[in-house]
Amino acid sequence: MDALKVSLCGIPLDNPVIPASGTFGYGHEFAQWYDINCLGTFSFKGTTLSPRLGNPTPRIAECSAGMLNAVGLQNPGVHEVIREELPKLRSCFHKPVMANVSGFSVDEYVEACRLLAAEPQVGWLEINISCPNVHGGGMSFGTDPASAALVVEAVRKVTDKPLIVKLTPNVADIIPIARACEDAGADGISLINTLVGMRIDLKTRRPVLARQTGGYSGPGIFPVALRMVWQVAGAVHIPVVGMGGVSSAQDVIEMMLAGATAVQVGTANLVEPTICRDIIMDLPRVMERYGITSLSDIIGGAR
Amino acid sequence: MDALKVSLCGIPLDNPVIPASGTFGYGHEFAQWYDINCLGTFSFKGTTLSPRLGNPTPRIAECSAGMLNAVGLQNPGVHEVIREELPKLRSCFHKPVMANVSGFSVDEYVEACRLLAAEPQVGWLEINISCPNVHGGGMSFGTDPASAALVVEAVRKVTDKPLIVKLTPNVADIIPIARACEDAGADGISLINTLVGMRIDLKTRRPVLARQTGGYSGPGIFPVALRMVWQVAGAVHIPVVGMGGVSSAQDVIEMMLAGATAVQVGTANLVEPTICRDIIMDLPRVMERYGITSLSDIIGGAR
Amino acid sequence: MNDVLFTVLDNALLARDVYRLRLQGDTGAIARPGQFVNLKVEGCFLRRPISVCDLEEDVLTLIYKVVGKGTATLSRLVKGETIRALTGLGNGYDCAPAGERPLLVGGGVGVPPLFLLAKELRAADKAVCVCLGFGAKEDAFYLREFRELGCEVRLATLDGSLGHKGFVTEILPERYDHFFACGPEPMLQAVCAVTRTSGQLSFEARMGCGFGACMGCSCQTLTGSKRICREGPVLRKEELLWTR
Amino acid sequence: MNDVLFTVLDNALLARDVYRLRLQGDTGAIARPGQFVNLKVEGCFLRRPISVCDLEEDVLTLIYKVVGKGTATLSRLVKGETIRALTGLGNGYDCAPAGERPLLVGGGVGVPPLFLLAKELRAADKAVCVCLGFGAKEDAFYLREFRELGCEVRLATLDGSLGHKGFVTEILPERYDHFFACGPEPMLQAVCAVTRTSGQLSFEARMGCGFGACMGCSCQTLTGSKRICREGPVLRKEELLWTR
Ligand SMILES: Cc1cc2nc3c(=O)[nH]c(=O)nc-3n(C[C@H](O)[C@H](O)[C@H](O)COP(=O)(O)OP(=O)(O)OC[C@H]3O[C@@H](n4cnc5c(N)ncnc54)[C@H](O)[C@@H]3O)c2cc1C
Ligand SMILES: Cc1cc2nc3c(=O)[nH]c(=O)nc-3n(C[C@H](O)[C@H](O)[C@H](O)COP(=O)(O)OP(=O)(O)OC[C@H]3O[C@@H](n4cnc5c(N)ncnc54)[C@H](O)[C@@H]3O)c2cc1C
Ligand SMILES: Cc1cc2nc3c(=O)[nH]c(=O)nc-3n(C[C@H](O)[C@H](O)[C@H](O)COP(=O)(O)O)c2cc1C
Ligand SMILES: Cc1cc2nc3c(=O)[nH]c(=O)nc-3n(C[C@H](O)[C@H](O)[C@H](O)COP(=O)(O)O)c2cc1C
Ligand code: FES
Ligand code: FES
Repeated sequence: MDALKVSLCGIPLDNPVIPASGTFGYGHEFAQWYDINCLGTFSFKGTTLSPRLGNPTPRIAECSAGMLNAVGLQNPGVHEVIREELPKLRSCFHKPVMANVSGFSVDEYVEACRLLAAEPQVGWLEINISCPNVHGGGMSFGTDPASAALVVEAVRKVTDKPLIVKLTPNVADIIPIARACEDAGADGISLINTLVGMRIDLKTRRPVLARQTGGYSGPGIFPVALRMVWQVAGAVHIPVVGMGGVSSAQDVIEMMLAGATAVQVGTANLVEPTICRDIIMDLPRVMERYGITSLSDIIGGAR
Repeated sequence: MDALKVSLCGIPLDNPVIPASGTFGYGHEFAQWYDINCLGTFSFKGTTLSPRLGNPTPRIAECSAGMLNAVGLQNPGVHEVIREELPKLRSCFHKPVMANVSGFSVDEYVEACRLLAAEPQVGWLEINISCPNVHGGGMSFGTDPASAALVVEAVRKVTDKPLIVKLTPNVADIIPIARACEDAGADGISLINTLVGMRIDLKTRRPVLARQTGGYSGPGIFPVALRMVWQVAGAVHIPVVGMGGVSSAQDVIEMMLAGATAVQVGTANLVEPTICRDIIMDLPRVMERYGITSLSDIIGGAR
Repeated sequence: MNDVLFTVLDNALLARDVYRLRLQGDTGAIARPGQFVNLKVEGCFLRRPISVCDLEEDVLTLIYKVVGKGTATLSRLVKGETIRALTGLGNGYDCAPAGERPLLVGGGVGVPPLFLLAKELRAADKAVCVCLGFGAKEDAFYLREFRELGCEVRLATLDGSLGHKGFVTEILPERYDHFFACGPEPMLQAVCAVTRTSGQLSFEARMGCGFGACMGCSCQTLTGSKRICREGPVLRKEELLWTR
Repeated sequence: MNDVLFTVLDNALLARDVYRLRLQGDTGAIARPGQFVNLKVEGCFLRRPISVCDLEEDVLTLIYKVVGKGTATLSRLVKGETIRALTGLGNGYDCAPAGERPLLVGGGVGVPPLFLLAKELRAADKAVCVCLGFGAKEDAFYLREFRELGCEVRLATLDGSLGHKGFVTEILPERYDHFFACGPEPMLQAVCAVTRTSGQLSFEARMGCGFGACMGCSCQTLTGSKRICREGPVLRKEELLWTR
């Protein structure tokens, strides 16, 4: 299966398929569905320094080609994650994991990253500067090159592990933000996080979500995600991890042709719990159909 | 059918359903499918001062919940529109029409608007400061409050007809742009234009569109559109015309609950040429189901 | 938890807008009454959670009300068609604290999960009292089925067209050891308020996944944050914030 | 132009990946060979344009090759199922300039529209020469059908497994009055280059609507911008930029 292998920031992956943060918990939920060691890696639930209860419910709204979520970064906090979740994870996953970190100040990012980077199983840090659900949260960092750089520089000082910065698509021009992250020392860029969206319930005539707006994910955002992956891959020299609506082996290949070194699958896990395994199993057949002998060869191949 | 009536910038509409610019030609293409006098009005193909051949083909790419276009504002120019298209239109449409105008400089907008505003059948001017397909085109005006205001102020001077400004969703924060337009004298805001998207052909390993990226429209953008309509309707005091992925009577109602005074239907016309008529015919049934007696009562009702 | 392809045995109108769907397939992952399945409905992006109403070897019975697009599509399924479902989701009711005289309180389409529960309690020879509330006579279903299990069945309808006119909380028996409830949230709240014993209540939430992955269905309780799809849908009365 | 609900009569494999679909329904809007229909395929957002291959009263024949998702779905249609189509789209071929000895040149799935054209020309008693090019023997179809119309049929395959080995442009007859071509663009370009007479060529384009509304399919010609779906798909050789 060498045909599927890629390398992400110097760490080899058996395949480029990575469940996306917030849709795969801390892994063990999915170990009940299949052996998650088949994955390239996975990005665990967005973790913050302190525990967070998240937003009021309803937090979920359906869309015709995806969903909205306003989970609001509910997580047990980095200490609990290290104490409870990582040991559980070790028992079902034997590869380096991607630690997804959110924060509401530079210091919070730094402290959470420092703690997680010290964990042996953490292979990459993925810092989410893009979560649109939390007031005064990631939004401000991710929509402005200077603030983005601030976080990256600060986190860079506390770890030598690969640092992947996850960007929000809710910006007019993604390129300066990606470049600022690269210049500030990021080892990779991942994108996209969710688009801000909304639904209204015709019966109650009220927004479906308690928080009114939420993050739109799923197949409906794929064309926007692909475009941004293409733009960023063409603008930086570090690897890009592509995501947004990916739900088939074909989508994975399209993302890689656009320039992604690895591809995350988010929402699709929620609807089809075995989708990542299924995609990995399907990849060789689809590659053959399109005459692809090695995935690492096609990264950015559409340019 | 008073239940469907709304008023848009002082002009009464029999119903709020308006085919969106670029998906309805200059009307007569659709007069072959049904009597287009059932429409509230329609917004004709984006017109520029000089004729434009548009972009190279392929200009169309399919997405799972919509499409990309990179038509590039192909149109015969305002003089030809006035000489050829408007007379043809008069024979099949007997209501005020919405004249959609694009430009690449403030002067161009002004001149095209001046000429079109002088046409008796033109009820509203819809100025598109948002087309993402054209280099140095609308993009720059629509992504920055000051440039947006510049266009609006200038056009405002040459016409008293209602001036609706059509915004691009490809911005980090839509509110300051909408407010700038209102302050500059706009009578209404219409949104959203297309999101920038991309597709790659796995067979050729090349972007599907000759121009690589294009405007994403259709049901996949509905949640983003609804959110922006909600935000803008809450931020300005002028009417909002909502659009983006609308393809059913339910969608029309949801847009109106979010704050839209009227609702445009774009891409759906291309796939179902009679969709606007069908929606108008379906509205009374759907209104009854949700206990709505008059559409004008529910504008912004979700707030 | 299991991902199962079911075949439709039948799908019949039971009451106003309420259908009973019987499915054949692997029910092995379903362990308790009060658990639910998450159905992949053609044309809907998210799955649709529906409670297990009855279980007999490889036949699963669901009862659902048509309230929107997904349930409308469900109602058009015909014999022989297939549908996929994630099964064995949620904690379900715990029969251990039922006592000798358990009380079951159901409202509308909250009634279905109580059926398998009643069946199990009757199999353990408990004296089961079932109090059911519906909007009107046309909405009522499964009265006979509960009676055939040997339960005492009490009825309330809002318009009085069948049984007591009013809320189901007005017809609860004097004595019972523990209660099990499922229904709309205002009903659950009322049940909590009028009952003196311990009890278990089944909740609904808008769900992203239905199996604990997305944190979409979280609910704050006195014993911490619970996922309705995983630590729920059944919560103990004692842990509800309402009881504070 | 018309919006028609068709019923599938049959849908059979004709050659490698190539199917013939016969549909029953109102064909009244179809006026000329070379026009196309735009099919609403389940699960695809945009419609799929397919040329009219044959027409008999209310029976429409289409021939299509499975090249992607939409055509794969089409290939699974079975007798009795329904499919919606916009019919009578495009200008179609103009038979008037055909002369006594028209030449028809088709490549691959460009062959289908030539069939109805040949039929009409034969009905007008023209001496029709049909030159067809395919990849290989397994890809060829409708040879017998063209012969049965009384056409002279010449064949080329790229691998030489049937007829001449090489391009269809290498087997054109010496004499003909006017040509009609349909096939992949490189073939059309070659046909333009080797033919001396006037002719008509049918083009493909990625389409948004198929009926002139979106400007998605525009093509520049010497006589101005043309919409492939409306002023095309058939263009006259004389107006092509290639001939400049
Ligand atoms: C654990 C659990 C068990 C349930 N058991 C039953 C049952 O046995 N019988 C029954 O009739 N109904 C039951 N429901 C409610 C049922 O899930 C909804 O009625 C159904 O999802 C509505 O789908 P729709 O497409 O018809 O409605 P729509 O309103 O079109 O659905 C839109 C979205 O909202 C969600 N949604 C709408 N209403 C509800 C609701 N009440 N609860 C959760 N999500 C909702 C849908 O799942 C979908 O994601 C249960 C819900 C849960 C959470
Ligand atoms: C006027 C016209 C007549 C045609 N007649 C025939 C015919 O008689 N027989 C036949 O086999 N094919 C014909 N085609 C081509 C046919 O439309 C495509 O093969 C088909 O749309 C592919 O759809 P898909 O979903 O299988 O492929 P996909 O590649 O999955 O389609 C993706 C998108 O690209 C479009 N697309 C892909 N290939 C083409 C193409 N070659 N031309 C236009 N759009 C394309 C699709 O319509 C769709 O929007 C015709 C095309 C046109 C424009
Ligand atoms: C329920 C849910 C929770 C999410 N939580 C996080 C998170 O904690 N951190 C993060 O970086 N992204 C989070 N995301 C965003 C996803 O990781 C991903 O970027 C986005 O959903 C787009 O990919 P998709 O369309 O494949 O889901 C979340 C998405 C969903 C649907
Ligand atoms: C093919 C096509 C052409 C378009 N041309 C224009 C245009 O000329 N001017 C304009 O303001 N918007 C144009 N639009 C944008 C639409 O008017 C509309 O804002 C957008 O498509 C979102 O609505 P929808 O999802 O209903 O299509 C075009 C859209 C499409 C699909
Ligand atoms: S619905 Fe996803 S965690 Fe409960
Ligand atoms: S495809 Fe829309 S104009 Fe031709």
